[in-house]
Amino acid sequence: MRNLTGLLFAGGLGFMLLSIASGLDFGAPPMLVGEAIQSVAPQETGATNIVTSVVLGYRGIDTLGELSILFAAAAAAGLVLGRRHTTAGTLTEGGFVLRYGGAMLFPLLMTIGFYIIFHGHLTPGGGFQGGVILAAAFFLPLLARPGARLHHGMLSMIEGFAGSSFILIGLVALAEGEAFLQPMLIQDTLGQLVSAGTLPLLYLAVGLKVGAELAGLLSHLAQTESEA
Amino acid sequence: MTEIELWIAALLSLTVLSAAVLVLLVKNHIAAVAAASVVSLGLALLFVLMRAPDVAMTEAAIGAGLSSLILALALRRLGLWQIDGVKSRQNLIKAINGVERDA
Amino acid sequence: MNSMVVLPLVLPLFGAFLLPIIMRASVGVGLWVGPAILLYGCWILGNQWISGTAMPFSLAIGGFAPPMGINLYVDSLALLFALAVQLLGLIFWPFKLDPETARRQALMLLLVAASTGLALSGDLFNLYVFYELVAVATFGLISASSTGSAYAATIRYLILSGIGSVLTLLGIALIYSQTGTLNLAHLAQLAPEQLNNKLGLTAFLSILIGVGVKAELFPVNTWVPEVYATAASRVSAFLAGLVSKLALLIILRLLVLIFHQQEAIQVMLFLGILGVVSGELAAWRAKDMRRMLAFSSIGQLGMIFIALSIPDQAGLLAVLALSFHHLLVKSGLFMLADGWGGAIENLRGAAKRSPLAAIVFILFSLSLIGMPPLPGFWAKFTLITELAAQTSPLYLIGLAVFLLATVIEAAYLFRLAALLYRPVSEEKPIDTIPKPAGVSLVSASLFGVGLLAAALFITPVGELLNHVAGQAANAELYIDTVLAGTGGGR
Amino acid sequence: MTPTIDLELILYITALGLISIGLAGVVLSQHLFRMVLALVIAEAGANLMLVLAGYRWDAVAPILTSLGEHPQMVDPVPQAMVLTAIVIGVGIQALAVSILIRIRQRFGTLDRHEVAAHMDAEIAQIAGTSRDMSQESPLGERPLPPLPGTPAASREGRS
Amino acid sequence: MTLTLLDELLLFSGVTVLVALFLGRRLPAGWMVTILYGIQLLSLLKMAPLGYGGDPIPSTLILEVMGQTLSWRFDALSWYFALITLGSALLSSWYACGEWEQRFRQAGGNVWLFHLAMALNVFSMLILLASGDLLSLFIGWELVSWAGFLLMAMAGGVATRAAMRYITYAMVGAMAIFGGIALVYVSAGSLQYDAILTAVSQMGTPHLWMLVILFSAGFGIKMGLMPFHLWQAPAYAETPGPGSAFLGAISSRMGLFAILLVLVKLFGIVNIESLKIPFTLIDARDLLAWIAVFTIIFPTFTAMKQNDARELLAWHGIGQGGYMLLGLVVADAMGAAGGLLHVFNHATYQAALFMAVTAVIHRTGTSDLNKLGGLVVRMPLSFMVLLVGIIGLAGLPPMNGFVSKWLVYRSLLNEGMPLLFVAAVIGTLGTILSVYKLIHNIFLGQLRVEHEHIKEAPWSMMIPMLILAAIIFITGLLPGIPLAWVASVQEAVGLSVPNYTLGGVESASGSLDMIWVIGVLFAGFGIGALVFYSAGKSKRVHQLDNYAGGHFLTADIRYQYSDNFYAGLMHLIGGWYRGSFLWLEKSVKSLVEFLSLGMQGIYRRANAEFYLLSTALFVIAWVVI
Repeated sequence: MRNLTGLLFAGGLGFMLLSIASGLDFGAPPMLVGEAIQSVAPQETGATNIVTSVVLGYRGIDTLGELSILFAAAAAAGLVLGRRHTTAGTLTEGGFVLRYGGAMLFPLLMTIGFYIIFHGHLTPGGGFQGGVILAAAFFLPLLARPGARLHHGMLSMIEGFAGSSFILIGLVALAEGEAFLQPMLIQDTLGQLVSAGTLPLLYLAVGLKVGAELAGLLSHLAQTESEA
Repeated sequence: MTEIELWIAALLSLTVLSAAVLVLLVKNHIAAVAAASVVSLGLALLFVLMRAPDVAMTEAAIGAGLSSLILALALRRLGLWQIDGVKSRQNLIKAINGVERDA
Repeated sequence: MNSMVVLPLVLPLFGAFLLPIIMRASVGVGLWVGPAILLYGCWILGNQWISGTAMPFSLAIGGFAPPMGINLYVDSLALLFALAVQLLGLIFWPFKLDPETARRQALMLLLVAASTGLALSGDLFNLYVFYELVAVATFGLISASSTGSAYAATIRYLILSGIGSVLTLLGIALIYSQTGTLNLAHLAQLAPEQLNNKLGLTAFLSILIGVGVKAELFPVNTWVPEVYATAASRVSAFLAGLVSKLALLIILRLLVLIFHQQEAIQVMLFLGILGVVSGELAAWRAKDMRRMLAFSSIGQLGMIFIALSIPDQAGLLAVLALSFHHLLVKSGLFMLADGWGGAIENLRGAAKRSPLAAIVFILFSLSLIGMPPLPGFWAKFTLITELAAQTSPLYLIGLAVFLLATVIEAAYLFRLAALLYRPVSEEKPIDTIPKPAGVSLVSASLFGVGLLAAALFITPVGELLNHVAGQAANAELYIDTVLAGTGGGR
Repeated sequence: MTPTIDLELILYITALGLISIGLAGVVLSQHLFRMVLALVIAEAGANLMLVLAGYRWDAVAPILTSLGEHPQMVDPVPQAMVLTAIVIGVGIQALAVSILIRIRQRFGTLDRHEVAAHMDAEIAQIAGTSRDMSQESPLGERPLPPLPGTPAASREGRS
Repeated sequence: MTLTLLDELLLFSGVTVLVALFLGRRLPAGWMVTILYGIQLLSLLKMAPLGYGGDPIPSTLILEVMGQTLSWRFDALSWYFALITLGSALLSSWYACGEWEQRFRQAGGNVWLFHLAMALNVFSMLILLASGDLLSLFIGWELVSWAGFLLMAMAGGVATRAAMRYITYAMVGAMAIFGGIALVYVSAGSLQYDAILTAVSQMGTPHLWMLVILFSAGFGIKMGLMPFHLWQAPAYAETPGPGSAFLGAISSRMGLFAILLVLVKLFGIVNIESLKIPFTLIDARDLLAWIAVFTIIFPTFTAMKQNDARELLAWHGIGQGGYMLLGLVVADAMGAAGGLLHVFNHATYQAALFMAVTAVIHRTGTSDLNKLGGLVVRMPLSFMVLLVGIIGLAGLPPMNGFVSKWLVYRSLLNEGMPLLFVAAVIGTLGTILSVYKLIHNIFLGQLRVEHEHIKEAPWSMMIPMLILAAIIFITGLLPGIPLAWVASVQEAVGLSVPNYTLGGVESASGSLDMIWVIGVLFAGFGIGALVFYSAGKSKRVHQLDNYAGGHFLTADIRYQYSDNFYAGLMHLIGGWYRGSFLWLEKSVKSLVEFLSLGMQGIYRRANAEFYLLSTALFVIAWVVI
């Protein structure tokens, strides 16, 4: 009975939405803004990856808001789960492969992460994706050695300074008389690593922050003593 | 999208949708989390087809990877980490007590 | 100086990011960071308010002209709300010292920043982002009271809010695929041709339900009583007083600028009526003061939704009057609930313990039910004259429901007020009667003074609100300001 | 291209189907963890919907590969928004599970009815009000009291 | 800017409130406040030309708020009601400020709050009476409601509960008026009386119907009209003594004032008469008249059942309101005059009766009619006042109640409404029966042992009572004095004016000259006295100096049974009517309770999301498909 209700509900909702959405023109979006951005983005931001120029330039404040959400979620999770850094009893010590593999993977992951972050304005990828990899790099030792503590002070330093430097870069533009978060220092060398002015810096901040945030979250989830 | 891509997309859609239904229907929570990560993975592939490599990367890294990791860690903490469903002996106790309705 | 307006939005974020580090270095310094930032925000916005609200202006973030980039739209309505956010953030500042102070204060700063963003932003998706930030920050603040029921209430809120954000995203996706833009002004230009159809309506309704979660719209407000009953009073006050109004502001902007369909308005009226009925009736039986206030807040928000469904400047004036009145009163009442939150029966004779609190409570109650010289009366008066002026019979039902709800409201509020003055039984020592904490009482009295001041200067206040409403109701002005001209915002 | 016209709808079906399944799951689940999972699915569906909004036929990814020429690109704006939405989603999800952990610790259950009953009871207890009997779940759904001899066993069964 | 007389009056009234607020805890506060009422009364008397057809006096205070103009003014109507208000306030306050106040304080009462509440009541009533437009009327109305609430609730306990009931009813009324005002505002575009007058003439029937229903329900609740009468008696009865005298005298007449102003003056009886109820022969005016008559009958017979003196009086207060409304809606010259005159008369005797009963309570400590008796020998003056009062209440000559009731009856007969006449007479019958119960159970019969040594009420309480008794008699003798004011009121609200003389009314269908009536009456009395004193020898003996059944009487046995008075009659006619209205009230309340429970259930059910989301789905579906 329950499943039937669910089926009816889901089916009804889906069908209704579908009947509306089928009126849309699939594959030929109006793209008013998208078209406009595509034509000027490389010149205005110096990034070949237009998604990056949207994320950090045209919609920079969205990204700032998103970083704040992540920060808020991490802080709230910290608040909920408390600060007790007891070693995890639920996770068992990793085996040989995990331990040594983890140790070996750590520099590799760090390199990949930073590479993805720094090439975010040129190729797919960027701060979020790189940040996740950084988080994985930070978290891996924890998985391998439950006894090892993640350095929380370090982590919160990184997240604090990364987040605030994102804002600071924006504020510098404001102080220069430009608008908040206006891209600066754009070189006329499209396609090069240094072409996009402040964008890679912003992405670095994003990546570090995301990495630190997620690593903190994961360690919170993994570390706190289970009371159940 | 070429026609072949469309067919691939259709196949992926089917996978994603059935995985989504599975998430809700399977009894075992680990299986549910796994199914959820299949949904994410399928979506990531769909995003590639839809010419959204950035999104695909993010979905794969965050949706399929990180999110599943979080859920899995949470499962441990929640005491729902039971690979073979509910153990028969505990099942009996639950039936007697009528208390535990989690699994 | 216009470009400075971005600071009240950004500096709290900045402060929030750095606060844990500063706190780690020096608690003494850290405690002053938040209030200093909020004070600075008040100063900037206050200056902006004084230096001229005659013309709204638009501020492009990143220097990208509006349809492409994101802009802040600063008119007197937005400024007023932004100012209220900073002020209330200051009043409800979580100063309590414990190991979690840094996190709590950081969350509060984030909440303030996000609320400011909701007030100012002129882009649909950006609004969504800030909306989510508000949500996450409030989840943290609610669960900070760390009782089991607070967690359970939070998860209920979180899940409803998640449903809401999915629906909002769906609506945004629908709008974007139809029009290809998300800038409100640009949408307003395109709306008459492209969104005046079923698709637009569906998009609006999804967003309405999504945003309605925080605005305590009827079907999606089941989180309200539990959350307000378990969260700290300051958090409840901020949520009920301000955040709900900001969610309302989004709906207001959408209605004024984009969606003019009759059906959209009718649905809102319908849901508003249901909200009034359910909220006020449920409050009648509430057994503790917090839940009573929570239900009553649902009812009040329902009244505002009814007002919102009157699509002209006068309706907008009623919305603003009711909103700001409710902001003052409900914040103050929740501050009183700080000590009086328990069972209503325990409040017997509480007036003897704390006469000032009882008087403030009665003042708020009188204003809430619309006792004439108080501002609540004028707010209600603007609403009912507008309702009576509408032709559709649904509005008359709304009017009747509104009036009956007021009666019920008076009944339960004054049942409580009478209980406060009931003589205490002999054997019960007077110290055991609950009493609002000193700081809460001071803030509640502050709101009371504000209310009285508004009552005294009702004419200038009314004119001000009318001016604000006029500016907010002017869709052309919005479009012109954002799209033509003053884009750079220097 | 007749088959493609039907097929293009599949993507919409996927997106809206995910949303519907997710919402139905949230609404119908008895278990809080399952509700969170359902929410994740619904959000994924909404993301797909957003990406679909910017897709165009025969276009390339929005990355310039060579200077000068402008090939047709898909819309970059929804992609940027989806990036944001995904990260927001994971943040909320992490917060949700950490709250679930606490609920499980406090109430020993994640069944939504039982949690609601526990919550009601605790609020009433803190407020000092008596609890309405009519608010409790109907008799059939209420858990039976544990047998006298087996508290330890039931504790064991939980973890 | 010079202050007009009205400004002066309101200023004095405001000063009274301030004095009561800030100096009310000092000792002679009661006297100060009383003197201030006196000053207010003098200031009102300076406006006396209003009572004889003078031009309205505006206040210089005009407020522009939110696009509305608020103004205040006094005309004959306001003046007449203000006179009654201030008069009863002065006498009640005077009554209160001597020994009564001390006793009240000793019993744990809050004298400061009492004086403050009285002053607030008077002030808000004056504001209401002075209203110059509908909005200021509503503001005054709300002020009066809440000030009344304060006075009623201050005794605590049962009083608070009664006051809560009152305020709930009052809120219903206020909201009905509020809604009516909104509708008027929409059709007239303004709330000024002139604009409304023009708008009313163009209103459609449904619109007018709605307004009449809303306004008469709203004002009627304050008056205690039939279905809404349950709140009044307990609320007034539980108010501290002089307060109930004041409230009983004037408070619910504010409803009549508003009806006069809005229904009679603005809408016009003619317009109301034009509202036919379909499929019946009656119209809205008849409806109101019948409501008035039922308001006379049922509460009066309820009063008969009461065993508490104050409850009994309070129930009568409701019934008497019915006479006033009846006279007004008959609306010919004599009927309206009777209705209006009855306001004055009722205020005088109701205040006197409440004061006399309070004096008895002051001395004996109880108002239970089953525990009193024979007090005439101990408190003869109070007895006299009560006697005068009940004669007035019953509408018998030579007191003033007779005049107003005679006018109402006469107009009913003149207008050809015999059924209403009969019904009104039944009401009077009930009145006579029940006031006899009052005086019998308190003053006549056997004196109780515990009351053997009580004294007459103190002079501070006696003087106001005697003044009132004198007024009752004098205006009974010379009804032309108040009739002059009444006539100018009638003129002010646009009704025709009867041809009045100092001693009564002259009309073609039958004149009344009270001087002549009373002359005959007293001549009769004189003859009787002559016979009594000349014919028989009489000796004054103690009550118990007697015997019954061969036994001498002793004080510890009750020989006179006043318990459960009229039990047989009540058995005959039954008390169903009261019960049925209580049932109505209870069912409304439990309906609200039930709905409330349901709504809470919606919010607290664990899977409420399901129902609610389905609702949302249906809403979307409804709109889209």
